[in-house]
Amino acid sequence: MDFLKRVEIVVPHPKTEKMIALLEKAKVEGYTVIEKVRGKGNRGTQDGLGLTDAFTNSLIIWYGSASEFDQLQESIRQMVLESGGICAVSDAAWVKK
Amino acid sequence: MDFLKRVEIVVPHPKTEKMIALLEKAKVEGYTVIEKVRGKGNRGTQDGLGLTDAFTNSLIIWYGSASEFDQLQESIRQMVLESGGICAVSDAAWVKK
Amino acid sequence: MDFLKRVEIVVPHPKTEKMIALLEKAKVEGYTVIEKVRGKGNRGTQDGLGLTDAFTNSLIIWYGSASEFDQLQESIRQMVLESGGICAVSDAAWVKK
Amino acid sequence: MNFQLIIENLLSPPILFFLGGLLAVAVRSDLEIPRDVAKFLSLFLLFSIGLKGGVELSHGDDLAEMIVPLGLAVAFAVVVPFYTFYILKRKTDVYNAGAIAATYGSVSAVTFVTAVSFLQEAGIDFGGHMIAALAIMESPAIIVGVILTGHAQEKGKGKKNLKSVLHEAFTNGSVFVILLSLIIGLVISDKQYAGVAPFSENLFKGILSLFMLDMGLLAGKRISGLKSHGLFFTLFGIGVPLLNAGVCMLICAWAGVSFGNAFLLTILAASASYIAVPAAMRIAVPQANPGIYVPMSLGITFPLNIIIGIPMYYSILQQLY
Amino acid sequence: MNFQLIIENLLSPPILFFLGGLLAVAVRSDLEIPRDVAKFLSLFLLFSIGLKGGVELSHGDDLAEMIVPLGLAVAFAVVVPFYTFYILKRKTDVYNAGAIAATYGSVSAVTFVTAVSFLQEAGIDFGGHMIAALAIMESPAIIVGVILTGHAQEKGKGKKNLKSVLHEAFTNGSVFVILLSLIIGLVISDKQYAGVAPFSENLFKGILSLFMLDMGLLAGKRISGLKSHGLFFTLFGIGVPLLNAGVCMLICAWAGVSFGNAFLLTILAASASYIAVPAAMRIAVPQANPGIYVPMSLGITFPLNIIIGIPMYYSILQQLY
Amino acid sequence: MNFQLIIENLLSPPILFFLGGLLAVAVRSDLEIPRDVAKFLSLFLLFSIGLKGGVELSHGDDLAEMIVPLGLAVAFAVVVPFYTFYILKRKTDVYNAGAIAATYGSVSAVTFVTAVSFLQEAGIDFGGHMIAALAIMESPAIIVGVILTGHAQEKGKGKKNLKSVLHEAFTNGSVFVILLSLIIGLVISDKQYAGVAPFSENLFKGILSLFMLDMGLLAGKRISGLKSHGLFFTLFGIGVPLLNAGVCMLICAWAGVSFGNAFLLTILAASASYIAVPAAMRIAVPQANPGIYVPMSLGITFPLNIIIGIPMYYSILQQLY
Ligand SMILES: Nc1ncnc2c1ncn2[C@@H]1O[C@H](COP(=O)(O)O)[C@@H](O)[C@H]1O
Ligand SMILES: Nc1ncnc2c1ncn2[C@@H]1O[C@H](COP(=O)(O)O)[C@@H](O)[C@H]1O
Ligand SMILES: Nc1ncnc2c1ncn2[C@@H]1O[C@H](COP(=O)(O)O)[C@@H](O)[C@H]1O
Ligand code: NA
Ligand code: NA
Ligand code: NA
Repeated sequence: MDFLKRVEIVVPHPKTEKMIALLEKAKVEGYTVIEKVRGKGNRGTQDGLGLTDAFTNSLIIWYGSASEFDQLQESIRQMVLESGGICAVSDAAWVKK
Repeated sequence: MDFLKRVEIVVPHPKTEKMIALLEKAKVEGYTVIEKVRGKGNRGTQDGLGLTDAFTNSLIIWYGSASEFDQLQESIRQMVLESGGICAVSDAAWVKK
Repeated sequence: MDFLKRVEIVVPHPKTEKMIALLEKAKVEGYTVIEKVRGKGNRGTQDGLGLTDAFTNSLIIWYGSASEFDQLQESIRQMVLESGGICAVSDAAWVKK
Repeated sequence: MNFQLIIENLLSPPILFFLGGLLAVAVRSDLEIPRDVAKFLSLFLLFSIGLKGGVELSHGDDLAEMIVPLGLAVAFAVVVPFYTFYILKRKTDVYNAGAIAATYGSVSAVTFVTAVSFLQEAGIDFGGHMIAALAIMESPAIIVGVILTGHAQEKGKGKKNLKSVLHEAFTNGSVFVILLSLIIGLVISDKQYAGVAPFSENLFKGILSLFMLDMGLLAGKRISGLKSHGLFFTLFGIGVPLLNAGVCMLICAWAGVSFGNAFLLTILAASASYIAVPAAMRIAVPQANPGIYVPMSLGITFPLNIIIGIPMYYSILQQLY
Repeated sequence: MNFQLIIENLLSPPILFFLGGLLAVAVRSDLEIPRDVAKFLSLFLLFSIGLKGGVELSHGDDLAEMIVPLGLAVAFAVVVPFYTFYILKRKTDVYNAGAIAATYGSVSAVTFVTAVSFLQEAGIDFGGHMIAALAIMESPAIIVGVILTGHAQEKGKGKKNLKSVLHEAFTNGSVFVILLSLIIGLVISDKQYAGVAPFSENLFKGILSLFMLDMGLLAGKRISGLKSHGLFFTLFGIGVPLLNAGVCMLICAWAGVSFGNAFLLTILAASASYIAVPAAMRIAVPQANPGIYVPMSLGITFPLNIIIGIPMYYSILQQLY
Repeated sequence: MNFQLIIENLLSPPILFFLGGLLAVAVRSDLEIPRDVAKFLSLFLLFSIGLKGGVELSHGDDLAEMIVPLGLAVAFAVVVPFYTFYILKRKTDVYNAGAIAATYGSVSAVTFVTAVSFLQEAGIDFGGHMIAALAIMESPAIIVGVILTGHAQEKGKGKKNLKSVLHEAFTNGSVFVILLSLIIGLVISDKQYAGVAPFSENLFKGILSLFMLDMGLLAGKRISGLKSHGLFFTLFGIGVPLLNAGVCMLICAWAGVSFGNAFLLTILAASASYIAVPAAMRIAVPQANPGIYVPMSLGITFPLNIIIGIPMYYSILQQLY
């Protein structure tokens, strides 16, 4: 059986489209994006101040099957490595897809 | 013992109040709503462009006990089926309710 | 081995900085904040209406190791108790930190 | 065709900023106008045009003079979705046909205010009741569109659906603001209008220009979405507005509608909705593809009308009158 | 009562747009003004009224003339929460009593600017120091309210709580903007004021109208929340403002405060806070129910004051002066 | 130094509101201007200054007169990041050096518009092409900065990085809006400009004042971030602008640039970017610490220029001319 994974990605706002493109290329069924979240990590504080969105992050939620996740895991890792941010995964189950 | 479930629902923005009403009718103790999130699913891309919120989604988080969840599961499924969107569940534990 | 915990905190908007200060004092590696979310709980509905952010919440996501979490758990509990809101934890794994 | 007029129209700030928005998308600039700001600008335009229309009305549009244009407005709002639906059904499924028909039966307030701005530049009068025509034409097509697709929907839910569409159609925010402002403009005294006019009237052109920059950004982002859906929809987005405009001009000239009113009715007939109808269709007819009907109205018909349509309809009407 | 005046007030754009907002809620329109836009409009009103007040002050309000009104302002801000608290405590718990008392001891800037707009229409002068009165009256009630409930709170935390409330009371955004603008209006030259006036002064009525539309939407959404909490709170929301207004008018007439200033003081005494106090109370007295004190001030007292109160206080004062 | 002029500048609404914003942070007020509103105000300023510049240009700046100032603009934009980079590299790593160099090579539009406002107050003319200079100077430093740090980056990615930086540099939103408005101002007729001017020109001072309140809030929040990074960066943030200004004034006087143009060029040379460059650097040189280069430009150099710099450069130029 194929379990469901909840993948949560945080990337700098200007890298949002790139990360989405990665998911779309892999033909995932769907994803959800929360824009302009604040945060702190190794690259400092993103406080959303100022007149640019460059200092905010985007949070991307992707529910995918364990096998889809296995396939995508490495390229997500690579992109987060390049662009900054984090990615974590947890177990979940569909109530309704 | 009654385990805690983290239920995550994504519905089209214009259906937010309806979904909340469902939760309220079931007398859940609480919920959290993140409005105007973007996303992609079977019904296309909701990119939040334009002058209307119709092309955005709402993300609803509800922490409820396993038994509450069992009771509500089916009606949530039905409403998501009607309105579009997704619902997934994962295990969690209260630090502080 | 040290497992990863996904800690999700919801506090009233005016208490956001205080909660973040708690995390920073504990020298956590990072956190993410989603501001101006709506919700309902024991202290009533936070509907985000009006001209003040006082009636909105902030959602804070913190990924930390199980041991970090054990250390912080109690002080987060205390602060949520004081300020209102909730905190729940679930299991997760890093894809990329 | 009157090229002089096209050039002059092209050189007006709102149109130039619209083109600038298209250009920004073309060169992949990161220029972005926050959604809430765009909503404010749009709210301002409805508020301003509504108030102004109400004041004009209170200065006495002849009731007799109003009947024909308002009747025509209703007629177009109802007939256009019907005839287009039957054309569309030959090329696409019933859901898309209904949604596109509703889109073209309804109107675009921004196209209208651009035309008003053009008329004022030309120094030509029009009746305040034309703003009522704008408000009247926004919703009927939504209902017709949903009814037309409704035949294909399940029995039980069709009715509930229709009821909620009817409600949405008559209470949607932009119709509400424009009607409210119209009525308020009608009842307030001239002295009181003079108090709000430095805001609502004097800033009109400037705010329209800024808003058109946003429209250009939107249209530019949308237009590319149409490519994958074939030539038919593009041709429809050009041909139907021109046809509606043509028919409207002939009827107006024949029925003796005044020049200014005929011009504005024509632009209403030619325009397609890109706010209210898409919003209603996403919920009422989720099976229809917004990737088709939104780009058609926003990426094809809107630029067509404001860039070429406005001066063209104007010069054709000059021939007819 | 002077019905003529009530009708005239009702027919001013700000009031009509407020009613329009109520109507939008009543017909369940999806009309919505983005929160950030509403904050901007409100910021503008504070900025505008503050600057204007400062300029007026700089043109020489008599210091002697200022003492009585400002003293009265402080008195009302302190006394009202006390007396209302003891009324309220008979019907509700100490937390709600404290929060409601604070709400009614404080003031509503929007009610005030609506009254200013009404005065200007009537061509009546008032002192720039009335804007200072507005700023002064915003916060004391918060402190009184918290102290009154504080007796019932735990020892240790009460003090910390009070300190942070004191800080919040004197640094809250709207008080800060109004005082800042007042001081800036006071120190700049007339020529420099002339530079900003096309923004701050000429747009005032228009922006107030748009903002009142939003207030109507808010009040409409809030008013229904009160139903479940019984008649007492509704009667309180009507009776206390009228009582405060009545007492204020008598004192003003007796103390020889000028007509314009008396009118504005009355509206301040009668108004209740719906921004600063609720925000402070949610944090300082979380046990109180915002579902009661917010609808009372926004859904009952605010409409009462701007629709009926303004023309009524005005005509009563005309009798007294 | 001309203290009179400094005082007068200090007493202008935009500067006073800037100081008010600093004060709000100092007293820990919760005053906040929504980000989307601040973006709108900033968009307005670019739109307004661009249009105005275009209209001025169309009224005939002498082409010959434009060459020297525009040449100087390019020279400063390219030379400043180079020389500062070599100073900076002695005290910090290559990444921070590159990012700070880019910051100081680029310009601040708000500093510029504040200077324009000051010039207009003083009744002194300047060429519309100075707005082009502003646009021209925004981006080159970004590219130079990235190239300078690029030597230390991996081979393969350096090129890709540079390409995307180049693209970003020439299509970034604020440059785009200002150039677009400039061109539109250039091509529209005076009559059409008169249509938008009640918005773009009459509201300028008022909106600038409100925007400066936000700048004060931002600068106040940023300035504290610098403490932990030592004296060097603070001194750099004071010294380099003054040095650039001094050199620029001498060259301008020597090259016969007109007084008004020389003044604006000087302020451009002295100013540092706090929007475009930080945004570009966060992505292109993520190793650099925004906690250093943002507070330097926003917390040190920006206040320095608008409070002291503007009247100081003005009075120095008066000596030179
Ligand atoms: N441990 C963490 N938990 C939650 N969010 C994090 C964590 N670490 C980093 N983030 C988020 O990821 C963003 C980028 O991280 P970084 O690239 O490490 O600066 C931060 O601004 C946070 O929003
Ligand atoms: N696999 C998924 N993971 C995360 N979010 C999803 C997923 N599928 C759909 N969604 C969200 O649910 C919304 C509605 O989905 P749909 O009704 O399938 O178009 C989308 O716009 C996304 O925001
Ligand atoms: N069971 C729950 N599930 C999700 N969010 C909740 C839950 N209970 C409370 N919340 C959130 O926490 C906020 C504060 O809760 P409270 O302090 O209990 O009013 C609420 O406004 C909700 O946003
Ligand atoms: Na039409
Ligand atoms: Na009061
Ligand atoms: Na510079």
